[in-house]
Amino acid sequence: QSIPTVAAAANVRFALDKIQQQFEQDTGKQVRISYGSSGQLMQQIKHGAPFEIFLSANIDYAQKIVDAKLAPPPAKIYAIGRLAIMHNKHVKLPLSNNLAYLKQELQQGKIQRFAIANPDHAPYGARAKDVLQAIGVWQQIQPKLLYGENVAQAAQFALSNASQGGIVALSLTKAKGFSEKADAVAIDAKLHPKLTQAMVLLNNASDTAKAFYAYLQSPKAQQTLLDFGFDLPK
Amino acid sequence: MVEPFQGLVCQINTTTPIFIEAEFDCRNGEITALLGVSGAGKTTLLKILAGLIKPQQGEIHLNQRTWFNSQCHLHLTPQQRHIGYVPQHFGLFEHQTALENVISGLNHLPKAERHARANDWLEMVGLATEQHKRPPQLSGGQRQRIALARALAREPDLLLLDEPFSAVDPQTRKQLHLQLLKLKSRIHCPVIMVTHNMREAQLLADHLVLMNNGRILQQGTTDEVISQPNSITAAHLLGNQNVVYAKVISQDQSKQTTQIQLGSHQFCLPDPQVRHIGERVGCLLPNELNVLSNSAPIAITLDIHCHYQDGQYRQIMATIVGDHTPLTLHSMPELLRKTESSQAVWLLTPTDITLL
Amino acid sequence: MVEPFQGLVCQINTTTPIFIEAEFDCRNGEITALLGVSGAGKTTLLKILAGLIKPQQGEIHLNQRTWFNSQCHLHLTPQQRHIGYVPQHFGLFEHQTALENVISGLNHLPKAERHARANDWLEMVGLATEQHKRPPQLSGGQRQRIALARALAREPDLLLLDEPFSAVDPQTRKQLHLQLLKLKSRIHCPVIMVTHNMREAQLLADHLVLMNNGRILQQGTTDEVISQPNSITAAHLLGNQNVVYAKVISQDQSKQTTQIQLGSHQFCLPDPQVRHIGERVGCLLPNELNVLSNSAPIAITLDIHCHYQDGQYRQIMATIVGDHTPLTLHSMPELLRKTESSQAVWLLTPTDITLL
Amino acid sequence: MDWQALLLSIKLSVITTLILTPISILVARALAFNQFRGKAWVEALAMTPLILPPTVIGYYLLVGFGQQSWLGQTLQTVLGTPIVFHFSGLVLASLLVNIPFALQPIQRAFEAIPDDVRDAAACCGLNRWQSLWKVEIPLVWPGVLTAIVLCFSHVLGEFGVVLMIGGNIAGETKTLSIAIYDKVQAFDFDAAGIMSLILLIFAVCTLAFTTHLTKKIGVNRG
Amino acid sequence: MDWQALLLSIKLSVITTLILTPISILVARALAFNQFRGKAWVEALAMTPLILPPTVIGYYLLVGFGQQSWLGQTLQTVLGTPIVFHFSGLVLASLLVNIPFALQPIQRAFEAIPDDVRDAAACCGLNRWQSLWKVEIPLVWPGVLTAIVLCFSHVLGEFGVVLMIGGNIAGETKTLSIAIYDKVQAFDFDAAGIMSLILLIFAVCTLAFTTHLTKKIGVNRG
Ligand SMILES: Nc1ncnc2c1ncn2[C@@H]1O[C@H](COP(=O)(O)OP(=O)(O)OP(=O)(O)O)[C@@H](O)[C@H]1O
Ligand SMILES: Nc1ncnc2c1ncn2[C@@H]1O[C@H](COP(=O)(O)OP(=O)(O)OP(=O)(O)O)[C@@H](O)[C@H]1O
Ligand code: MOO
Ligand SMILES: [Mg+2]
Ligand SMILES: [Mg+2]
Repeated sequence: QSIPTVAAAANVRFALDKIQQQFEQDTGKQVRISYGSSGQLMQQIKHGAPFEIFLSANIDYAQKIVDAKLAPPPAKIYAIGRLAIMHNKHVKLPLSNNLAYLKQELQQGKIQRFAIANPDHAPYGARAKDVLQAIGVWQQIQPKLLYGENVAQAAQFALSNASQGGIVALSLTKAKGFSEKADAVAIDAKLHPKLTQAMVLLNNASDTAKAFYAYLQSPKAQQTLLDFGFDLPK
Repeated sequence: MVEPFQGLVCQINTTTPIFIEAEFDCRNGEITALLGVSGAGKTTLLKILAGLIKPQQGEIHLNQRTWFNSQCHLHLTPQQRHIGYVPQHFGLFEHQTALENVISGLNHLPKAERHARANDWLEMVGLATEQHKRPPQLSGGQRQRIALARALAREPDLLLLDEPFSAVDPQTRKQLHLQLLKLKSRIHCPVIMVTHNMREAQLLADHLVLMNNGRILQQGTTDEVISQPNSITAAHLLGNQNVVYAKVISQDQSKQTTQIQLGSHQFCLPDPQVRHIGERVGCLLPNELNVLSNSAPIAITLDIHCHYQDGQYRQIMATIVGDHTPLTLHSMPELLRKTESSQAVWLLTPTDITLL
Repeated sequence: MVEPFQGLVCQINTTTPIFIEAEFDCRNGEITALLGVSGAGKTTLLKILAGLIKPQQGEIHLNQRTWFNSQCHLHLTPQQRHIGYVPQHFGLFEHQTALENVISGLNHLPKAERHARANDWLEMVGLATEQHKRPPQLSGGQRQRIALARALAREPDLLLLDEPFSAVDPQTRKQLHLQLLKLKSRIHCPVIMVTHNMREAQLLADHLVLMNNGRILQQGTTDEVISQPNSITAAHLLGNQNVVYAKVISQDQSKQTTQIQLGSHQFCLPDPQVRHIGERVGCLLPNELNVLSNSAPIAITLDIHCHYQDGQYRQIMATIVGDHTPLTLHSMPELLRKTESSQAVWLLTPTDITLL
Repeated sequence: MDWQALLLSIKLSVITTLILTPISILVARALAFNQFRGKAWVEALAMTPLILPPTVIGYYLLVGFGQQSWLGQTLQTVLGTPIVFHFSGLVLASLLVNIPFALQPIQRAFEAIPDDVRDAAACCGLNRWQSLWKVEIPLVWPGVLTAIVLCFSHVLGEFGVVLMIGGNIAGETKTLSIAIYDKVQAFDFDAAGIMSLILLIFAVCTLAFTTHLTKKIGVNRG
Repeated sequence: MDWQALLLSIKLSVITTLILTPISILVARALAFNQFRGKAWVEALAMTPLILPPTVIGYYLLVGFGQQSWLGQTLQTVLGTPIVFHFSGLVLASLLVNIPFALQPIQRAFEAIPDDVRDAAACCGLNRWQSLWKVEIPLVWPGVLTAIVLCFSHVLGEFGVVLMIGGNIAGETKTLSIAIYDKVQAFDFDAAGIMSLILLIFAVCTLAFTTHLTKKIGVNRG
């Protein structure tokens, strides 16, 4: 019996790692997880990547898999994502949940590099772009933007003090190795459209995959998601 | 009943990979030396005989068996021809010992016999004690002898030697010459040997074939060719000869004589060929400064540039007054003492000089 | 007043890059030939003289000027020595024309004069018409001459020639020999010339230096060294000599004679040296088969393996009965006719044979 | 340290090398001993992976062997698994990318065999296969060894193509090189550091070994 | 077609080649003409980037030149900008990665100069610089040309390292190779296809040219 592979958006990385651990403890079954940007993963699935569960960072990409008849409907919403603004502890700039300082710092030329995920194929990147547009700095900040391949790489870029921070998934900032090095503040959810994160169980899913899919909807898993800063769907 | 010809008959004609046109034969047990400047096509001709290169036209037969015939599209591979070949650079298998190298050539024997046969031949070329060394550990002369042993051990129908003594010092070369001379009586196949060395050819070969630009320039028994080169190129190929250029002054068709200018000298020579006035012709001059008689009708004044003792004789480098081609001559030492000035008079009869 | 020594004085001793120990001198205008087997260290010695390699100990002086002195830590660079050097493989600059190559050596002249000087020397070596060709378009002999012209045009204080006629055909070689002989009177510097060719050394050199394993084996005037090699190695180096090994049977210290066994012959020879019984000694034999007199006390029976006409003389390859070292001998043709059987008797006097 | 990734990388290296070496020997021999029209182009093509960006190679593999392509679908039916995002895809990619590393040293070695040796082999009566086994392969062996070492270490470090057609599946397509990238993204610089160090040491040793080998061969031949 | 990325890639290639070529000439000459202890190790080290995974190189650059490192901070003070996520970082990475491509052909070319030629130059009275300019450089020129072509095209295709330390900034660190990757990730296969085709054609032509050049030199020398 081979171990099923889960394709997951990079933003759920640390939360899902923990859920995977719990799942293995509780059931004795194993899964393995590949992280990437939702767009990249969706495209890999379309090209035949042997994933059995797909956790997207939005609902569109999950729906596209369903539309392509690669997974049975419906796309199941498993969490509502939140963004955070963050920077390395050495960057001595204030953070706020409405990004009030960012605009100011930009004007003062204190921002040279600012990381977000690639908005072309990472939903967190797209939402970060929405935020920057909402506060009216998109034009100004665009030349300074570092595009992470996915939101985790964006976080890694933002973590480097070669940049003055970035907008990443709130869940990533809750990771252990992260909080020691960086400061982060959750961004007001009103600044961007809702990050409705949906998942699908692909056609070829094995029993273990189905079990993990179910486990993801268990209270224990949901608690972990909450711990990592996600909101749960109503 | 006439015995059928036993030996190699070759008559080929090709333009790829280079132009080669050759017609000659070689009896079993005889050695034919192939002479020519670098690039004359000697190696190519040998490879054609070996079957390594396929010529375009012609025939090759050995002991009445056809090896190649362009009209019947017959072309035996080297493997089918059963030859012994010592390539120009030996072609030893460097990862094998001397013994293994020789054994490699003995595919045609039953496995059990190969070892003994190889051993015999290594002994024959004086390398029994070196049989477990690999080529890189052996000297040039020793390598050469392994290649020779490998070719001979096959007891081939045709032996091809490409400058087989080129890479060895004079002492070893002498030794190898002696060995080949001794083997000559034991080898019952034709031997074709490429060489650049006139002395070697004289020593070993029964026949000479002179090649130039892929063509056979002259062929015949060794003595014949050496004493009568038929062209300037042939004379040059034969190396030690003194060839100088002269200018035709006039010709007397009835007497069959030609008046030539050689340096600042003019004289008349017997000459059956028709020449143009003013034409440059090659003169083959002798190698000896022979001034015993006073009766010789031609007197050539030489500038002597240097002379040194070589065994019993005195070796001289000289030029004809009015010409700058260097001549090498030898003479008895007492003769030169008389002419220790930097000039000497060389007395010749018209028959001493050959016009080419 | 004594003239100070004008020329090269070299006394060096080194173990890197290889072992070299040499002490010799060469007067201005004289040619010293360096002979030795491949790997003897000839090129290395030349490079030391050129300043390309720094030896560990010793001194080099030219015309009383010090070029190298290990004690004063003095070592002039090649640039400072002002030499002419023709490397073993010419060392031409392939991207430059013949003329530019020669001009490259004329850094010491004002720019305006270089072109004319280079032209002169190209003419001198007979390459005026080829001056705009690059080395790859020229024949071996022509390249050789460019290298020679480049070295000579510098009007150097020391001329170093490393096998300068190695890569050319015999005809061109003769021509170059003649040219160097002619130039000899115009060159006012010492010339050190490496060669493998005995004839070349005899022809051109005033002195010979024989090298082996980095050491000088023997030196002296050309005739001296050739007529009296002081060891077997030296005799071998001198090439054409007939050296065979004999065994010491007994020695008479009072008469200074040694009884030796040569092949299956035994005889007594004058010999001042002390020998051990049973010791192998080299015997230097003459090159002539000279059987005119019957009075000679030593008669050696020869196996004659082959003989051929070489000019006026007959060239013979033979071995002494009971020995297998090949000897090359020449004789008058009429002598050999008498002994056309495969054996001949060689009559010698004890002074004809030198023990080494 | 991600042992699974290391094992996978080694497995990929071994398989690639095992497949590529014998093929390269035959192809290199053909290229070394035959002259034909357009040979320079064939050789250039064989060298292309050396300077072609991995993303371009990845792109073409994705398009050529992805499920949307005819070839990919055929192969999937035949093999039962898709090629891309699968171990077999990595093998295919590694084979492709390493052609120059395998072919070059072996071809140079074949070219270094003197004509005389091959002629002598033929004239000794050895047929083509005997000549190949008994004479040529022993002589080109150092070149083959260099090819093996280069291929092996290069596969171990392959990144761009694997990233594009691998899918980062642990135990299947997550090679050591990808694992390092992944660890960096997970802010686990220590783990990435250890893996990098291992690969660095391996690379330097490999090269010191091959350089040494090449020198030794040079000396032997010289 | 992403013209900005193409231009950036070309700019990176040109700058890398311009810096690397003269340095390589001097270093290659030193390596070719001098024997010293540990030379095999130096040569192996110089070859390392050829087989070292780009992620490892990327990792070390990230750690070594990131602002947390002493070196990175010093460089930032000197240059005024950080090295990572900056064009200068790509230049640095390209220089590092391309050392073997620049060094190898030039070193081989220097090694091919016969001793006799250099000796003759010294004995003709040419000093070290005259010898370098008038004799050696003209002779190694084909090697230098090969190095330039290889470097240039290899920089054009560099991917892994740029992905890790570039940050994908349009016009600054988003090279053609990254752009292709990006386009593939964003399902824009057509754009990726065009860019890939351009690089493919460029690579094949480059190699045909250098192969041809190498052959010609081989023939001239042979
Ligand atoms: N396969 C080939 N294709 C084209 N040209 C060739 C080939 N083989 C040899 N040649 C050329 O043909 C000419 C004759 O070559 P060959 O080797 O027969 O000369 P050779 O007489 O043996 O000379 P040498 O005395 O130098 O060995 C040379 O100019 C050589 O370059
Ligand atoms: N730089 C060096 N380091 C170590 N060994 C060297 C060096 N140069 C030459 N040798 C070795 O020293 C020996 C003598 O070399 P050299 O070139 O002086 O010989 P040679 O007498 O000129 O021989 P040839 O007649 O073949 O030219 C050879 O064995 C050679 O391999
Ligand atoms: O799909 Mo992501 O989590 O925005 O990279
Ligand atoms: Mg030949
Ligand atoms: Mg030498």
